[in-house]
Amino acid sequence: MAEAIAVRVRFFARLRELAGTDSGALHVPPSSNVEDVYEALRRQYAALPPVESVRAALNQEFVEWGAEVSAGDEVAFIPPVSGGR
Amino acid sequence: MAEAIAVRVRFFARLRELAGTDSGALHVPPSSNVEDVYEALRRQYAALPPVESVRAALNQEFVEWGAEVSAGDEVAFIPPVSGGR
Amino acid sequence: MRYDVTLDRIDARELEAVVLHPGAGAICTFSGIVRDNSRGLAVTHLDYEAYAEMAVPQMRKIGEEIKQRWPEARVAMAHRTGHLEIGEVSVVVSVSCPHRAEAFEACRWGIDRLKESVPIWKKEHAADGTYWIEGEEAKPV
Amino acid sequence: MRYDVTLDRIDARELEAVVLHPGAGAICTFSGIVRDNSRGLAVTHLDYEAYAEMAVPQMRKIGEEIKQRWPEARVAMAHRTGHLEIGEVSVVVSVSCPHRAEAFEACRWGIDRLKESVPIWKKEHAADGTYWIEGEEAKPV
Repeated sequence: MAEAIAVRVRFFARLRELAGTDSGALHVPPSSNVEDVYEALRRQYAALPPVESVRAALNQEFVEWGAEVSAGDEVAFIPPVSGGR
Repeated sequence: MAEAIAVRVRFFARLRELAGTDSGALHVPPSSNVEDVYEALRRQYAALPPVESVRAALNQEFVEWGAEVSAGDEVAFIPPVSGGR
Repeated sequence: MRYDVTLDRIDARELEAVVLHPGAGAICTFSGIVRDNSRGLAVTHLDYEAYAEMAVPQMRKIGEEIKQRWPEARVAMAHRTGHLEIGEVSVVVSVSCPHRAEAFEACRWGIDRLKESVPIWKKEHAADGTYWIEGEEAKPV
Repeated sequence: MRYDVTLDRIDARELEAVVLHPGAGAICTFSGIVRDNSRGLAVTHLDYEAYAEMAVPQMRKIGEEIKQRWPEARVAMAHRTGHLEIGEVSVVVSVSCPHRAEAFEACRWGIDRLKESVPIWKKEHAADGTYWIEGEEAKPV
């Protein structure tokens, strides 16, 4: 099996408070996607909500959950933005 | 015949330049309307354009040409306002 | 509420301060600016002339119409007169509302009404002469 | 063009100066203000948090989308973060265009897009507690 790759993860707003941290490093298997990263984080930070109420950004761009990560990527987990009228 | 009534007239913008003055006093027969006032002024200031391209205001309110004037009224003759996009 | 016809430079922030209040979540401010071209011609400057005794009450009437349509709106309007250079502000309409949709709609409605019903005229000094602008028409002086 | 996420007070006139140019006849400026109430409850103050490294590029992307739809538009946007009191300006979008219809439309489009796609979050300190506002939902802290 190929070596694990390291990504940087970031949490914002309510997710930051639920995780208890604003960032971290994580090692995941090659060809992992953003959802794999999030599910690994949920095992580490049990208070994180299910994927349905979260959006993901990869290197500062919104992505679908299937987007594959590479070594050195920044993966951010983002609650719905405030919107408002 | 009843006595003539005095009204104050005012011209603005292009009408002011065509009349060569910004205001004046005019005596008109009782029960005259705004159009009568304007037609009397056109005899005095020949360069004034026909009534079709002018709006009238009586005491600072837009009025129809049939509006009757009273002594002491201010009657203003107004080109289309600048509008613009 | 504030309605001004003035020879002085208009400060949009002053109008915004008039409409600001603790229930306002949105302010939409429109500024009309002297452009360097009109009808395909270069413009050098403008002169605005107002029937001020009527223009201010007409603005107030527009403000009241806005309050009828958008009861939570607060409104301020100012129009400058006299000589204006390219880039100078000729007119400002500022509207506050609790939410942004109404702030945009009420402000847009206010400037549209102002342009059609407030007795203020524009004399355009263009490359090929001087014109009074009357609605869609430009009439040479 | 200018896109800021800042802890400092936003000066809408500075953004307007950025979009002003000799071909601009109309500037529409939207300001979002901290209101004293939300969801029927009194609000005492707000905190805004941004993913700044992403928020600024997202704003720039919105500016580019505006330029595609309204090629003559010029755009500036700023969002404040940190602690905001009632009446303070949280966000400003300013757009200039030759004519007013496009200025209103482009500005409205800009703030709508900003509210849905720029990663900035609002924590509302209300009479009955503190909430993260997520879209239409308010989630207690």
